Amino acid sequence: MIRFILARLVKAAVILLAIMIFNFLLIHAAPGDPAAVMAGEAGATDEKFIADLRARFGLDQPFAVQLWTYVKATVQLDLGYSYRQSMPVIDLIWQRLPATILLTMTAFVIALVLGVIAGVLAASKQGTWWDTVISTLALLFYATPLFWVALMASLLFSVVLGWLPGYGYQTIGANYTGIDRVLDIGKHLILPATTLGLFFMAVYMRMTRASMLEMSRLDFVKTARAKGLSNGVIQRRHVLRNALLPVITLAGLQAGQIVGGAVLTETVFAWPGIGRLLFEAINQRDYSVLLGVFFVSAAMVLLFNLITDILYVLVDPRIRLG
Amino acid sequence: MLEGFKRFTSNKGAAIGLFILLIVILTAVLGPLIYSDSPWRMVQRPFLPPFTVDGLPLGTDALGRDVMAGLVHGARVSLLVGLVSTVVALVIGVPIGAAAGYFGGLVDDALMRFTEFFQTIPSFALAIVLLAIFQPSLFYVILAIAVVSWPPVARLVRGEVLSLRSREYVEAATLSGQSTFQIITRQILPNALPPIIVLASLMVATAILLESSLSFLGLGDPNVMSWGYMIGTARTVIRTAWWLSFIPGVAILLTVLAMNLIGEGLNDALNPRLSRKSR
Amino acid sequence: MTQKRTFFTATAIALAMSLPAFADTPQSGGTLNLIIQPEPPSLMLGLVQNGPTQMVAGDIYESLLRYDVNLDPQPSLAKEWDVSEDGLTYTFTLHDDVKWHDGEDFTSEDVVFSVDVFLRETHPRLRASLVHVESIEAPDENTVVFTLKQPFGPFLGIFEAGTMPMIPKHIYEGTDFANNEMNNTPIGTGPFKFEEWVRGSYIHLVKNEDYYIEGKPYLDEVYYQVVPDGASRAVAYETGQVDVLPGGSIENFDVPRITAMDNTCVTDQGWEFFGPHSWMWMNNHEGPMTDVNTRKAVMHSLDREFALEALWNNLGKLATGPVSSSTRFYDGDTPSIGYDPELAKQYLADSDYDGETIRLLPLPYGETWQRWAEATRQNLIETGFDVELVATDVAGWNQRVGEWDFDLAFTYLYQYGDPALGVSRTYVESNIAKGSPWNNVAGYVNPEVDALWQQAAVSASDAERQELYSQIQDIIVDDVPVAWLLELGFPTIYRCNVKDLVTTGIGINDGLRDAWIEQ
Amino acid sequence: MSLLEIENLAIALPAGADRPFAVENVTFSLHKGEILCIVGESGSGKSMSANAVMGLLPEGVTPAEGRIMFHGRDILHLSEENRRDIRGKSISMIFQEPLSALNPLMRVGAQICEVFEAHNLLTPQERMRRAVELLTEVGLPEPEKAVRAYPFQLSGGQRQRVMIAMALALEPEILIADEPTTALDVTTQAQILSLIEDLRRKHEMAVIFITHDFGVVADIADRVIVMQTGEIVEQGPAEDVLLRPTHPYTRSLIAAIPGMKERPPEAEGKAGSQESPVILSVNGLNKTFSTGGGLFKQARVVHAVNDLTFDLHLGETIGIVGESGSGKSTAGRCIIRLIDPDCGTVRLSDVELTKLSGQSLRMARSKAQMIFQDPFSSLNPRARIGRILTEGPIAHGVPRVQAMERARELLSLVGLDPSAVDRFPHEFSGGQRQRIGIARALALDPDVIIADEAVSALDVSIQAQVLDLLADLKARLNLSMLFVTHDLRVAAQICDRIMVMRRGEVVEMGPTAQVLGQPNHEYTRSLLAAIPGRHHEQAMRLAVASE
Repeated sequence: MIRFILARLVKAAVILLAIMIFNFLLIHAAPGDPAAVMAGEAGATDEKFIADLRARFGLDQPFAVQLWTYVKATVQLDLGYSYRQSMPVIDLIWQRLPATILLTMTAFVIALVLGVIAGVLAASKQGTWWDTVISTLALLFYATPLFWVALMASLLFSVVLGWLPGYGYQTIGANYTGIDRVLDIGKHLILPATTLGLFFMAVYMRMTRASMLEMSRLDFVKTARAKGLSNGVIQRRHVLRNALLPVITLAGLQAGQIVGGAVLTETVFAWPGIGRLLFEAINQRDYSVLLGVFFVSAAMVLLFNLITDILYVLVDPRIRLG
Repeated sequence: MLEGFKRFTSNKGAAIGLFILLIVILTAVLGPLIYSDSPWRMVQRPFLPPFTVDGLPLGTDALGRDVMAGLVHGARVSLLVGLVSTVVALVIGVPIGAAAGYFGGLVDDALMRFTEFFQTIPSFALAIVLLAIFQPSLFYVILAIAVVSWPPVARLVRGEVLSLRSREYVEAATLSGQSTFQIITRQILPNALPPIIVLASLMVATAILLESSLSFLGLGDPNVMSWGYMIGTARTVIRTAWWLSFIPGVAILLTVLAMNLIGEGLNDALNPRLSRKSR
Repeated sequence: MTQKRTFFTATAIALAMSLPAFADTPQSGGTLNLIIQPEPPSLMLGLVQNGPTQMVAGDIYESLLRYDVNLDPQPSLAKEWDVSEDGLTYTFTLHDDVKWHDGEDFTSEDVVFSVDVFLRETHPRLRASLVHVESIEAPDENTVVFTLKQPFGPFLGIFEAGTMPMIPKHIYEGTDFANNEMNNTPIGTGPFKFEEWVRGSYIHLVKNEDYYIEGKPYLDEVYYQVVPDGASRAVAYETGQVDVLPGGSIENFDVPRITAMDNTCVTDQGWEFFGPHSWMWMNNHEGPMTDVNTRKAVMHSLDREFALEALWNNLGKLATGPVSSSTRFYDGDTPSIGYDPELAKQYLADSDYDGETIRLLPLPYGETWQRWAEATRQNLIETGFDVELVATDVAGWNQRVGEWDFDLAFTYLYQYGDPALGVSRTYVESNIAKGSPWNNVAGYVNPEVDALWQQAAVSASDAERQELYSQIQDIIVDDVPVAWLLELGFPTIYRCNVKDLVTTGIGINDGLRDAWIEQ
Repeated sequence: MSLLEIENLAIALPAGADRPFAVENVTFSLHKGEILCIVGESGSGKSMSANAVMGLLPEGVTPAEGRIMFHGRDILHLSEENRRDIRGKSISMIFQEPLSALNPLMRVGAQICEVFEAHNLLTPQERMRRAVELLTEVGLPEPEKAVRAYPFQLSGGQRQRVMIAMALALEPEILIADEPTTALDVTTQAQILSLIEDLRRKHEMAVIFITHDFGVVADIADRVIVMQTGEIVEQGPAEDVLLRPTHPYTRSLIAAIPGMKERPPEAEGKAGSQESPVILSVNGLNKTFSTGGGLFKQARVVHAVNDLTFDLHLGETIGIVGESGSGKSTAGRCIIRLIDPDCGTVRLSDVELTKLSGQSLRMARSKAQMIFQDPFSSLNPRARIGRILTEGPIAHGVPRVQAMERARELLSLVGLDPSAVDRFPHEFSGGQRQRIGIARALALDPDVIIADEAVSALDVSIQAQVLDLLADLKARLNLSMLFVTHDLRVAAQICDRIMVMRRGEVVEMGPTAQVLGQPNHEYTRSLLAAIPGRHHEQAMRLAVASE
């Protein structure tokens, strides 16, 4: 098992390295000179200023040198320095990362828990109006644009009804501490996390339902019935546990999408996470931030995948012992 | 095949989906003939609510442009982007998946690492970066969507090919002296088609969503009226003119829903795994 | 001619203001929440001078002077100043009990260091003005003397915090300015001190208890809230989480709704110094816009009244030419450049435009600009042009404009109160150079006008300068090297119980020294 | 006294099925302690009545008529609660595929304990102790360890033992065994059969044993029910049904059992074809598979084919016989390079196949063709029969028209209508498809045909027909054939020589009569001993012969 995890780690590391090189190549292929942007924002007109900036950021070095420097530094977790923001990139990301992790994790948990519960419910009441309602809702959520539902939710719950704050991470200027702060953040979290989770909830629900129904048809469920086990025990112990295996796989793969979806959610709800940082960085062509955010989000996805693999191992003895 | 079509149309959801899609297609094809004026034309006062002025059933937007005209022209863009990017994704994904599945070994390893690598990068962020690099135009929007959506195709095709490759009729074809290319294209791929068709129909839905998300963020082609663009521009006025975001959102929702329903219907019709169970 | 103006007390300043708020006695205390948009890259005003940086750093750093809404100089760190008759010697007397936020004394040495050493290296816009300076000297602790090589008309207009912030010598001398760690915890002399900056969230400033003007500032704490989304910023104001929406922080479409709220005041003052002036670059280097008739066709195609009304809420004015009406030496009596579709079509017919696609670059600064470009495209299409919008982000825009890779491109620039500072730079031939989007990008060449600019800048007489600038405006408007659009009106929206928020021609960017909250 | 009475049972199929009732008019009784075999071919509805007894009918399938009386109550009309009480406690069941019948995520012990738990019996500790006892009783080695094992860690036979232990847990009165040995190798099957036999005696259980294999019936049945398309055609004591079948269907089934008919004497005589020239010569063929190898893991190496050497003569048929995992199929595929052997040579006529590659291999391989096991996967479902039969010749340069003409001839040759060229595979039955598969193999006029379990997936009556066809073609076309099978009786019927393989090695090779009559090797003897119904074979053969 340790071997298995080690193997996965090595694989993840290789992919990470590839992603580093790929990102670097990709982003440096982009038009737009960061020095020109910075000079522009400073209102500068002269060539010397731009040349100084270029020299200061190493943009005058040969391409290969820049790449090598980047990879070497990234491996040491030095993601460079953002001259646009006068801060090391890793610090910028550290500042934003907790908000994103909070948001995505909450969304993920909401999606997974509610999705699986709804899926189980729909499967166990297959053909009833329960099933119809849940399946229809899932179909709708699955087809709804994330940003649109976020907009509509903030319009309804924040603007019209005034129940929940529609933007930000905490009440501006309130300076809560302790439990108040937790509650305050929680209140701000509800809308973005729910809207972000909605789509994935639909995915997990459909997956769980389908998987449950498929498992119900398998022979071991017949065996369980032949034993005289009650339906509840069969569903829980035999069907659900087996049905969750594909859901876990999918959940791991979807993690990457959740990070992507966070870009939209964070933009609509003004959530100060790395999704928003990414979009800002692209607009400003802040190369080092771009590279850093990409690296970190890819690393997050890999981490998610690793966790999924480990979970899978824990649940499925065939991999643990085989 | 015919049986499959019957199964498909007898599926209530699929029938609804097909109905909605037909409306959208009709709108996309015929609509611009009726609304032949540019959807960018400023025709009336800005922010007219729906149903208040004759000839402008859905009102006007922030610049006094006809929302209905925008909706009609947007249908064309959404469908175009959805279909073309899916086709491009298939063109990338099918050969890669087929080669990986058929040849196995090192080829498989290399191609799958490559695929995995594309799957690991958060796809939406990748699409954003690609557009930032290439500058948004319809061509690059389609390309960016295709580039982020081919990996599932490759994986699916690989899986199918992998299982079909060891089918006995493929072995028979090998023995009968057919070339590798012939075997892949004539024996294997036609049989992998049903799941690919299903995936493709779902991909169209996803591509429409992706396009609208990108346009919403302002990364769409600025010369083309699309639903995502309409929501993106209306977002800032959602407080005063909520219907400007609401209406195109419903259009996207319905179209994507239709595609998903069709995909599910196709899945039930083309992959009748359940019907061969009773014995 | 000797100019001598001396002011001593804050009340005197208040009296000179045209704002109605001073009837009440200022009350101390309270917290003010403002929107900052976008989040500034840094607060070190000596290194970064973009809008957001200046807005926050304007509370932390100060310069020698401030300027009222008529752009007349007011005392700041200098309590009085004197200009010699020949216009070559400028003598400033500093307040004598000013301290840096870390407790060190502020002296004339700091002024010399800031201008001659620090800013000369880091501040390109100031550097352009410093070429006229022969020497900067500090004869004693409270006196600074600037000696010019030749008279420079707009010289007294550069002593503003964004142009010439005072930098603490004891911190920066001999260091690598750009990488000094203290850049993250800026030290100035201003009314507020830097306390905390939670990136992506807010910047927190606190009252400078040792400020040199007794009783000021009035506010205890100031928060600049970072809210990246326009609609969310509006909501933040509506829900009471912020009290002030500085110009440009919400989309223009939201302005009418927000300003209609209770206890909400709005002013478009506080931008006089900057005089934000918008126009479309037309590429005079190559392509269809090299023909003056094509340019005139474009100019008369533009329905700027519609843009002003639908996009800018009637805040601001139609531009009549290169100089903003709030900038000194403005002359409105120039040839008409108004909306006239028929005339536009006529000019187009006379031009050598033959249907090629015009590439129009919107300014990637948000919704309003994007919509404006869309409306403009439609205007031009209706005249008979074929126009394509080129989508860019900020970086792409900078690059394309700097490389002259466009036919038409939106932009707006500040005028800094004087044509010599903020106008001539985009029209003189010597300022044509690839690589920067902020110089004479259009490629306008007119030696006659170049000579006039030269003459006007070094004239010591305002009357003579006015005459020269009027002449310039006349010629340039007739040449239409660019398509002038609007003098932008950026509304500052605030709760009416926030008083004395905007007291100078620089507005909130000049700091919240005088602001107070009526309890 | 009968324990279970099934009266006039009819079970309805969902609308759209090929017939309205899965079974109809089913009436039989089960006596205490007896083994009742229900025998029939696929689709005969033989499992349905048993499933109805357990209340485990597939979705949409419902009892329409009749009753099932057990202890004076009609099971069909019991509440779910009461039925659950019967399941596992009074009546228990084991299934065909023991791997899928066990929950892959639960330990074996826990799955056995569940039976007690389901009926609220014993404490958890006692349950576990009983589980160990039960595993001991069904003969699982190291039962203490086995309770902690997961199903995937056990072999097929062991899993079926676990299933049986589970079924025995509450000493049921009736055990229903639904094709419990079909998925197992012949030696394992024999063990499981004798285990069921033993347990039945020991626990005085009644057993309903569902099977398609008359050999198995002969071995264990007390009474037999024969079913055909949903109806009982014959029932009675085993001996009566087997030796004195009254219904023609029963008779045809018994006659179809391979080995029931004597080999025609002229076939025996042709075993002398050893003198004819060698057409295929295999020398030192080796193939090893390694699985699961990785950066941190030792690869597992399996010798699938170990040093295989033999000659096949013109007109000869060699049977390659072995249990699953013996390497017999791999050997066949290595010979025609569907799998690349590690080393060794294969000489076909005068061509050394092992040295070729690419185009030349493709050309040379037309001389060796294959007939496959699964009639459902051996024909491309999206190709018409015409295309299937002509693709090969066309690839070898035969003009399309000519190839199509040949295809029609071949279809007639294998006993199908030539018009079949325009139809798709799914329009044919399993046996017909297998004939098409044979026609395809013949289309390229091969020197050698390799038949890989060519009749294993077919029902016994179809199997007999296809075997007859093969024998006939062999005689008419003087085919040389390698016949890969797990079934010694099938091999006996068609092969001139037999090669017995175990774990990649040939343990014995010789003329059919010799290998089956006087086997030299211990393993061959154990295989022969395990053939079900062997002891009754002679009697049945005589009965058939006397018809």
